[in-house]
Amino acid sequence: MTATDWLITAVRVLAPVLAIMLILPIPMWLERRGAGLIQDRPGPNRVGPFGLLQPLADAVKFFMKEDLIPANTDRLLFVIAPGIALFSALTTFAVIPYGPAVTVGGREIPLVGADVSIGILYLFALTSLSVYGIVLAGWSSNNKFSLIGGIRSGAQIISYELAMTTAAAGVILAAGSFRLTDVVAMQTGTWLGFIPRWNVFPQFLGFAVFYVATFAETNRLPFDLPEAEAELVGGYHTEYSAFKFAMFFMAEYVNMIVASALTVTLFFGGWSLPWYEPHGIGGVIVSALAFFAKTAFFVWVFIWVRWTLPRFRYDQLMRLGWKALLPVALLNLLWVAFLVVKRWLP
Amino acid sequence: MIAGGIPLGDVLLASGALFVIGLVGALLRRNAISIFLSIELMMNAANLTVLGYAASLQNLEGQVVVFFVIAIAAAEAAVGLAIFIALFRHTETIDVNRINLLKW
Amino acid sequence: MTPALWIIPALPLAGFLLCLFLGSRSGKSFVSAVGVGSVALATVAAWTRLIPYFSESAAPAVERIAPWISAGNFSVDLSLRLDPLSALMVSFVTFVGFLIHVYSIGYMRHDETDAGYARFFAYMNLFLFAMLTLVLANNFLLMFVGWEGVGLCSYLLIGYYYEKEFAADAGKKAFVVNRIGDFGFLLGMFGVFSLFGTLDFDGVFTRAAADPTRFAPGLTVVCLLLFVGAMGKSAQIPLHVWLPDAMAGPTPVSALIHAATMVTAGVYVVTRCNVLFRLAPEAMFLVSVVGGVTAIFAAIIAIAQTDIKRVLAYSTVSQLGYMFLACGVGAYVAGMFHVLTHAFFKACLFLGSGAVIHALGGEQDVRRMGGLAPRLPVTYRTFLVATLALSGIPPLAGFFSKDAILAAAFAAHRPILFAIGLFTAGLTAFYMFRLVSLTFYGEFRGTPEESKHLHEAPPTMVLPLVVLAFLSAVGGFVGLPEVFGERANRIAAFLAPVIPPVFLPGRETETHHLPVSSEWLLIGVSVAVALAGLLLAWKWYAKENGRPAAKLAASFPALYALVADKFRVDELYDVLFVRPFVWLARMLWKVIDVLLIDGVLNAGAFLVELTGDALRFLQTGNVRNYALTFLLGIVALVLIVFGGM
Amino acid sequence: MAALTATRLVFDAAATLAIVFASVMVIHRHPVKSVLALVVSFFALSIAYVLLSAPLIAAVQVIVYAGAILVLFLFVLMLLNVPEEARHGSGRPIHRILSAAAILVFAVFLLSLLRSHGATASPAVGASAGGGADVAAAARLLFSEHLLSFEALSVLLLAALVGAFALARPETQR
Repeated sequence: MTATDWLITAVRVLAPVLAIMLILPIPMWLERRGAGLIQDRPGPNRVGPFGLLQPLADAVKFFMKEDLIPANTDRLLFVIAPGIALFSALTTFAVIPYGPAVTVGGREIPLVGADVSIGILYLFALTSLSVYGIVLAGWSSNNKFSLIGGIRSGAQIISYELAMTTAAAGVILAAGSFRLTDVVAMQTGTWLGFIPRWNVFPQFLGFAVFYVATFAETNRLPFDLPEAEAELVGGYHTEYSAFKFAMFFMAEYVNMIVASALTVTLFFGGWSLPWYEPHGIGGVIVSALAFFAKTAFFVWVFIWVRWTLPRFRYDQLMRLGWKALLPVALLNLLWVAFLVVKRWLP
Repeated sequence: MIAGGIPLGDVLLASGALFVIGLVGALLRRNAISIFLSIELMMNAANLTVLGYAASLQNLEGQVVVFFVIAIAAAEAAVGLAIFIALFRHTETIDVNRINLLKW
Repeated sequence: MTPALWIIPALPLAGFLLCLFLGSRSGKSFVSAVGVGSVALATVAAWTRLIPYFSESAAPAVERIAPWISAGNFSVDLSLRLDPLSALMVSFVTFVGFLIHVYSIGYMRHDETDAGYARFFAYMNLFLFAMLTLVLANNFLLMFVGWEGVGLCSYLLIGYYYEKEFAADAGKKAFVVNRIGDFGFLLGMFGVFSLFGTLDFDGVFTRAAADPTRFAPGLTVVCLLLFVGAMGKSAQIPLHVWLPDAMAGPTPVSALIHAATMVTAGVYVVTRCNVLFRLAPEAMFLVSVVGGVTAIFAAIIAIAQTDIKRVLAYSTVSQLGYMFLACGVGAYVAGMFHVLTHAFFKACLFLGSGAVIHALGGEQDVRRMGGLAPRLPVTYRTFLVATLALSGIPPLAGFFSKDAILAAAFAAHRPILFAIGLFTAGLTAFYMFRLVSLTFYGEFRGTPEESKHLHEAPPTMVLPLVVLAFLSAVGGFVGLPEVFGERANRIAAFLAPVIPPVFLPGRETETHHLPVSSEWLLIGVSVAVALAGLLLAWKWYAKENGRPAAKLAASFPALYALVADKFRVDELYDVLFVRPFVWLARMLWKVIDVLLIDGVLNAGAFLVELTGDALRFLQTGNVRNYALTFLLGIVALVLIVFGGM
Repeated sequence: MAALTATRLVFDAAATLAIVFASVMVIHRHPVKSVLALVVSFFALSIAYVLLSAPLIAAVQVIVYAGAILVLFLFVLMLLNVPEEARHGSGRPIHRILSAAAILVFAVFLLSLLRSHGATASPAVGASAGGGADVAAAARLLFSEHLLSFEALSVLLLAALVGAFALARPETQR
């Protein structure tokens, strides 16, 4: 590998991460304005036009606050935990393709961080690691609310990971590959000339299960039991303040974006557009924008749901995961297997 | 010498070291869960050996075997931890030195 | 647009699943719609497929759904087969099944909970699924699946009123007796595979026909085993004991499973394997003898029964005997023809008896009926038509099929069988008209309250009766005897492709033809016998109120008791099989198990206990010590094995 | 001695990391810390697996071991609130001495054996196949030749599930 290759790889991997860090304030602002919209109140509107600079002000606040580590905590773990949460959230983006291959100076560069053969497995591996951030935060805080939040989160994430993985297995089965670029490739084009070949159509059940499960995986309402402020103060991040809290806060939004991007990639054709064949640099831009737009839509749904639905009770959450989502996901898997055996898919 | 220039000796040495470390833990720790962890470590050491040979001999069977070992470890962990929980409920401890009713 | 074959059984299966999982919560209307609707759709699907088939008599169609089992040189597909034989079966299974489903709405509606109603229709749909699988299967294994499926449904539906002990017992009895037959079928299937190396019908039959002598001795055994299976399912002597008891189930079940469809599966199997059977004349001979004996035996028992459904049950056994008789003398077409007509009139009779029982609020004893003709006019008329059809009165359906069988027996130079058949025909007419007389003529013998509640059945029950009665009347015209012209016997022409010519060296390959004159003569004789039986019954039971019969019974009390007790076959089996078996089991338990095995075991255990007492002080109870011992052992092993290196 | 390629360097680093954290796991007296050390060790091992051209196993290692089994351990520890191990317990001295001796003998034998075998092992033929092909090939092997074992394993897992449930259920509900 030449130095240029290294450089290109570095850019490919870092670009999406940086992009996410840069646009992170947008969903944060969107969340608060959206909450205002849904609850029929203005929302933040003092800092900048439409309160656009509010996230910036928040960031400044987080940096300026006192960084408190309570007594009798496990200091090492207490410090590491938010780092694990943010790190595992950010690195997941490395394997999600965000555009078609672009040819620059005779080199064909696929627009994906790392086009690894076990892309989806890599994603699930990192997702399963993200539970450590929260569980450790809960445990090291030496606080009963934090501990309950951490344990709840762990059980919830492991439970819903089953349903999520099984739902995604339908897509893997249809694509015949763990590679996310293959998953996107199989979803280009149309059926009968007008239905996009998106997985959501043959596998609607799989999509539904997957998307519901991502809500639980990201600890968002209606499944935000780990931090349920009405009963657990703040859940696993009760004891956190200042920058460490900001890392948890950011991790939540990154997770949301990643979950949306993954949903788009698996079920909505990723960067591809049904009637559009990307050519040249313009095509790349259009495709990347399409990916961005689709992802943004699902991020908005996350926000929309949060401010619309009430929180589940924990037993209801577990019942839904094990007794409803998992069987439905299995059903979906059977259905896809049937389609594949009948050669109606891909 | 196997893929990418990793000598098989390195792999075997690492796995041997891990196995011995696991052995030490399994024999000298008194906490049942730590003993359990050590046993998991020994299994992984064995896995490493198998994968080393699989890469060296260009044989995929090794991966299959490791896959099975991992799945069996999962089953073992589930049952083992359930036993510990049941045990803890009775004795309020998981120190194996104090769980010694099963004699004479 | 012709539907694929798998759709036909799949529809009742879907109905079954819907009824099973949603039925008990969704109420009776839903269950009726799903249960009957799925069968109606299956009927439509089947008939859109069959109508062109009947008119063109197309070639056999095999549709492969998926590979099923593939292991070594054994491979079986999930594949369905439509040829004239299965087409014939499917045609009436779906149609009669549909009518009986419709009837069930009226019959089951009032006296069942929602859950029970759903259960009933779920099982009925499952039964149709299994039955259609049985007849459409393209290999022995899939057929066996259907075979077991219908057996299961039969068991479930006989025991439908499982809270009543006799119903539960009857279900168990049916299951156990059927197991014997199923075992035979299974062994026969193994035999087929070991002889021919395949289970596909086409493969087996072409191989058998291509080289008849090669398989000869084994083939006879295989045929006998398959026939044991057929005997179990079709209630032939000595495995007939379950069918009369099966009447413990609801009447539509009796009509569908234990009269029209499932019990004819045995006949279907023998006809399906006609190539094999014709290569094994000894097996054929046994088939005809068992059929003949069953026919007359069951008919005699039927005379002395007083339960309306039991009479019909024994009549069914007797008619099944007829069908086997036909198969045994090589008249497979006549056998299948009788299967078809029997499905119509026997279903009609059972449904009619159901209407009677319904009107009387559950009373089944004919001695407490009588004089129902004016109160249940439609039921009476349809019942009468079906009775005449069963008795073999021209030009109703039963006449033609029964006549075909008798003519075949005669033509095959089997005078004894012919005589038995003829005599049974007379008996049939006698006991059937006895039943009609006791039920519908004379004075009502029930309580006044029952008399007040007498009512004609609801339209959902009456309609199937009328349709079935109509079919009983005209169904025979598909198979007119050859005296009416060369092409008159359309069913024979239609079924000809599935009964290919077979050449067995050393034997004439006889296709019997009777001269026209003797055929007319036969027709005359059989009609005369039937009429005689009919008139005698009418005279004894309708005109003279059963007095001559009672007198006759009184003069031979022992004989009458024997017949009324169904020749005490159940008691015989109890002595022959059940008690020795219980005794043997007790022996094994008390002597072999307790004394011998436990003794050895206890002695061993005592030794171990002694050793354990000595060694137990090595147990510290500390798991780490054990692990250490473990390791020490390994170190010792390593030192021994590698120490020399 | 083999040449020092970049891949070997990474492998050795990962292996060292695994060994170091395995040691931490054994030495640390707090069970929660032990589990976490083992997580790191297993993560390092999974990197080693990738380098041994077994990406599927590497992913499974992280998902199953780090993501499920060890989380379960952590859970149990948190639920039971297991304290730190006491410095000197009730173990008999003879156990310790015997253990140490046995381990020593075993370790010497094992390592020398592996070393000699590693040195004499026949060199590999050709480069390994691409990662993507490996996943599909391994899966094919798993679902054809080893299908029976695979299915048996699923039954085992089900049995373990039921067993764990039955064991861990509170007594009062029985």
